[in-house]
Amino acid sequence: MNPAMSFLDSIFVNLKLWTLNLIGHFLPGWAVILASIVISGVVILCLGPVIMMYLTLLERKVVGRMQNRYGPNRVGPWGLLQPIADGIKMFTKEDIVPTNADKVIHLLAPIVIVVPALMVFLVVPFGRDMTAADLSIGVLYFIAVSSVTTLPIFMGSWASRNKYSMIGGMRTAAQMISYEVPMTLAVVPVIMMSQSLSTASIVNAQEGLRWFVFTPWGLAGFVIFFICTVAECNRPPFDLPEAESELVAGFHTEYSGMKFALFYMAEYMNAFTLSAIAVTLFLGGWQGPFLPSWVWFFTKTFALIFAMIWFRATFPRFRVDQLMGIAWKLLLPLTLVNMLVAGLWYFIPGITGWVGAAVILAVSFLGLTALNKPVIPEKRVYLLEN
Amino acid sequence: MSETILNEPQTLEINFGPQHPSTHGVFRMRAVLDGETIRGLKLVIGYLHRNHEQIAENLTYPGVFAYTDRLDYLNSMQNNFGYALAAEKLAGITVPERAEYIRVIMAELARIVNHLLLVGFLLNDLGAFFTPCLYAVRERERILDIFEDVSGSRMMCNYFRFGGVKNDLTENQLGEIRKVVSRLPAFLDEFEALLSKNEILCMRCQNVGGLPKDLAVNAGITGPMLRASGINYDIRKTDRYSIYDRFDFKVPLGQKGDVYDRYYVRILEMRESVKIVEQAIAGIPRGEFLNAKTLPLLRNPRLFKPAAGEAYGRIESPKGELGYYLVSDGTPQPWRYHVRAPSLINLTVLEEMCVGQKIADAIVILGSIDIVLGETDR
Amino acid sequence: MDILNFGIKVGIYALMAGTLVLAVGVVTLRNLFHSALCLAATLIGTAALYLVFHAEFLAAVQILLYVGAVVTVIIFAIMLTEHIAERSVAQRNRQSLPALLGILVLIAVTGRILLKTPWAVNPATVGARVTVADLGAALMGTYVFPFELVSVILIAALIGAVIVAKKEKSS
Amino acid sequence: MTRPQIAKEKNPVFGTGILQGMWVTMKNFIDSYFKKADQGGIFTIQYPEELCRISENSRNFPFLVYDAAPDSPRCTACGICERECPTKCIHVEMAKDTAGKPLRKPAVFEIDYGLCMNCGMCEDVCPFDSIFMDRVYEIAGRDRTKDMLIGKDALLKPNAYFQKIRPKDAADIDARRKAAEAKKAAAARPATPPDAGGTAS
Repeated sequence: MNPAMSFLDSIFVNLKLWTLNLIGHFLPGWAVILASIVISGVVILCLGPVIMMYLTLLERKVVGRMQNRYGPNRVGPWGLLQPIADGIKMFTKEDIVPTNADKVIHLLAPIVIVVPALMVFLVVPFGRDMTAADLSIGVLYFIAVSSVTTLPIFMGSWASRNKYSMIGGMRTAAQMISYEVPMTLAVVPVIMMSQSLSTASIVNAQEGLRWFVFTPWGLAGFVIFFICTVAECNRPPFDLPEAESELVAGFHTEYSGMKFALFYMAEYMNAFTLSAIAVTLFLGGWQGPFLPSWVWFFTKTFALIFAMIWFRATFPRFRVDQLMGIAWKLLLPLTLVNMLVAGLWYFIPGITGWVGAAVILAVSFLGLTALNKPVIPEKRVYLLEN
Repeated sequence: MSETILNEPQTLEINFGPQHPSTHGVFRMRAVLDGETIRGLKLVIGYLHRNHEQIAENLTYPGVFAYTDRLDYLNSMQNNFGYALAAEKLAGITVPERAEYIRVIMAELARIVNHLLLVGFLLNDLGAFFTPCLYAVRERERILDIFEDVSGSRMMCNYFRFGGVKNDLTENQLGEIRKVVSRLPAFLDEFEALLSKNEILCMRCQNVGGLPKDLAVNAGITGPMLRASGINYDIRKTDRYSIYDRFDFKVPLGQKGDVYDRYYVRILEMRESVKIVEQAIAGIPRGEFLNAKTLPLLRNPRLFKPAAGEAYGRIESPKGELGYYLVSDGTPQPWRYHVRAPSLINLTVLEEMCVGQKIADAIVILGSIDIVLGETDR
Repeated sequence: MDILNFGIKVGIYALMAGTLVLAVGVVTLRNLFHSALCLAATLIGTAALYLVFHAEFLAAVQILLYVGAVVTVIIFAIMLTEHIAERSVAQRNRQSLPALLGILVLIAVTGRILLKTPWAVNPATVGARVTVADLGAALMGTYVFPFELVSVILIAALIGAVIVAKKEKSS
Repeated sequence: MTRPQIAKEKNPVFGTGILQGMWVTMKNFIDSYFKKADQGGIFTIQYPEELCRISENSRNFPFLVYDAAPDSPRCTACGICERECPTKCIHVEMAKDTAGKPLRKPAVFEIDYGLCMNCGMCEDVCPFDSIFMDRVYEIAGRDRTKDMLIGKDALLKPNAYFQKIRPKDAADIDARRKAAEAKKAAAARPATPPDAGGTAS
């Protein structure tokens, strides 16, 4: 790696070190440690909302293009100021609280929901040495924190005293609990192979182009994990908790103004962090040739986010029983098979293990879809009469 | 919906509408749920009642045309057609050859517009984020441009007149129609690639909201909904009104009568409509576009006084049998004017189709019936 | 460094106090839903305490299982039970006084035991951390029998749940 | 039985339909950058900068035509349009001179655009080729009763305007009117003295 590259590669790390050194000249040691935490924290706290703002713009633009229209292009060049205009609009909207609502919890829910969304940023390795906190239990931490997201959704749906919200809340709980199981199990082969729970060392285990996604179990695991992440952050085709056509807006039906914006912020930040985790676990994180590490990381993450937006532009929504069926009857058995396949791949090196693993996965996928009778589209015949 | 269901401890009554994103207007459903499953469902209609029939009885016969546009506002050409047929039958007016061809072209274009929108919004009800809908609107836009070019208005066409149509079609316009229609098969192929085999759509639509044959017949269901249930009944074929007997087209029939069949029958009907329009453009004769004898009557509507009597004119509108019943007492105003609205009658089986399904299905089933509240409530 | 250490200590005590207050809330709040939320917060506070004491794995598992699963199920039950969340539930009955006495005795006894016991410290383990790898090795090595036993019990529970669900459907 | 039929086969592998659908949206995404509107590109119109093509037949709200000057319109205040208007949105009052004699031109001619439903009935029934359907649509107002009630002065537009928006119809009508006038003049010349013709219009 040439010097210019390595300078670019570690530009943010060096920037932070330089700032800390500067502070070290004036302040005692404990303040430097504190400053180190504060700098990382502030960067993450700013990164989250900014990413969310521009994700909304990106989403609207991409969906617009897929639907043969422009998307927002009025505020600023290419509509770049649109998120700011939206933000101002959200701030100035009237804040409506239903009469019978549980006022305190109604207020707390949108605030609480942002917390786990922001907390996941802590373990995301944005680049070489760019993890805010390289916890030894990184992956487990991420799974644990994202499982908390259910609670604020419950709070919001219950406190609104609205039947649509209630049904939306129920759906969320069922969906999140169900999809957490295959999601966790899909990560297991990665942990088995990298022999660590720390996100940084998982990325290090995928040195060069040995990304896990290039192995049969990695590909299967990635697809399952990605489907589960889409379900976890309630994005189409799994957006049942806020299914517009049935439940108006699901659990945030009764929210307006900034509270509503906070729900959206959490949703988009979740979309970002979950994509980032998927990149870390399967797509080699910041690993990649030629470009600086953080460029690779953001490219891959935005590619996954683009895929999420693409799903949104293409698919109708599942029904609630089908959603559960897919999690329990299709994804869960596949992850179990995938764990065994990963072991096989590990103990039989070379082409034999590779092909064997791929064949087992393909056969089990075909078998499972064939066994899941209600999932398969039927053959239909249409008569053309005179 | 019996009250006993309401009193069961596990049920939850929920109100869809009148303000709800997917009730297609101001329509209300009271659904009783057990978990997510629908146990009972009751329609509450009439929020958009505009006194259509009474207004018409206070107007002259030609003056009613503008109001028929507003019945099924996505589909005004067909509404005009039905009313024109009824009034012509009542007054014994003949229609010139060329006008008949123009009428058929416009009616079939309107059918395509209607089915395109239906499929688009059905997919919105299924939860697709406007993509199929906007593709449909993209093609509909070209047809609406033709409507504007020909009649003066995109949606409220008010194009038909007793004994013909308002304006003639120029060669240019015919060429334009040919161009638009020739695009449609390719577009429908793209549309189908996006939808017809999509597993999610199939899962959501197949075996959902099935309508058995006997129930469909007994409830007076007509249109694509009836044909999706497998009954070959198309008024274009049975009545052969206007000049439909001259065109070669088929009536697609479904077998199960579920939402998927209703969706797919409509796709096939659009393909048949394209064929009809192509044949009509090829065969359109020269001649007058309006019966010259009725022109003075239209210039002075009070002279239009059909002899006392009654007439019923019906057409195969995209939604079903659209019938107009007129009673004249010899004055310039209809003594009785009644519309047999397919949207309303097809809606009556909603509860039978929904009970036992999930909430999400109820929305989709409602979407697949294809109602327009302007016509349902009148 | 003193100020930092002091700050950390204050933080830990504040965390403990907060957790305790929330725990009291669980039993005293009259609204069941609020109680359940307090329970969740208490469990998260406990997890934070584990984190402070470098038991990261335990903290993550605490949140994952208790907050993510158990409390969710509790709230699910509350929301499914008709109107129970809107009613305030009586907090006292005739047994409350004897129960209080019993608890006071229990606290006294455990406190005495805690204070009297000489807590032996093995110098080898000071500063050592139990990693996830160690835990895994222990579970799959030394304690493999109880581990498998637990999984068998869980499978039995799972099958039982399926059967219960099925029966309700057919009736 | 060999009745014509169309069969929708099952997908060979679960998921192919999903991938096919994703390909369609991706194709449209790419096309939106490289193709023109009628070949699958972006089809929306950027409204204030671009305007929709308006065809000659297009109609929305009625206006009145005058030939020479606004105070001598074609309208004779006969009230047929008022009577035949389905929504009764037209209000006409005939002008009277100081003696109270009707003048065959409107003193008040109001159309409530808020009520009008653009049917074109008034245009159909007008015997004096006076009222026609306009195509101006940027007429939003803040007050439904005041801004939407259009008076005579705003309604009156010169024949040149009509010729501009609907050249074909205007040409027909002008020819017809000219022919009728010529005929009338030819009929009138031998019978009445030349000064009698002026008061009629």
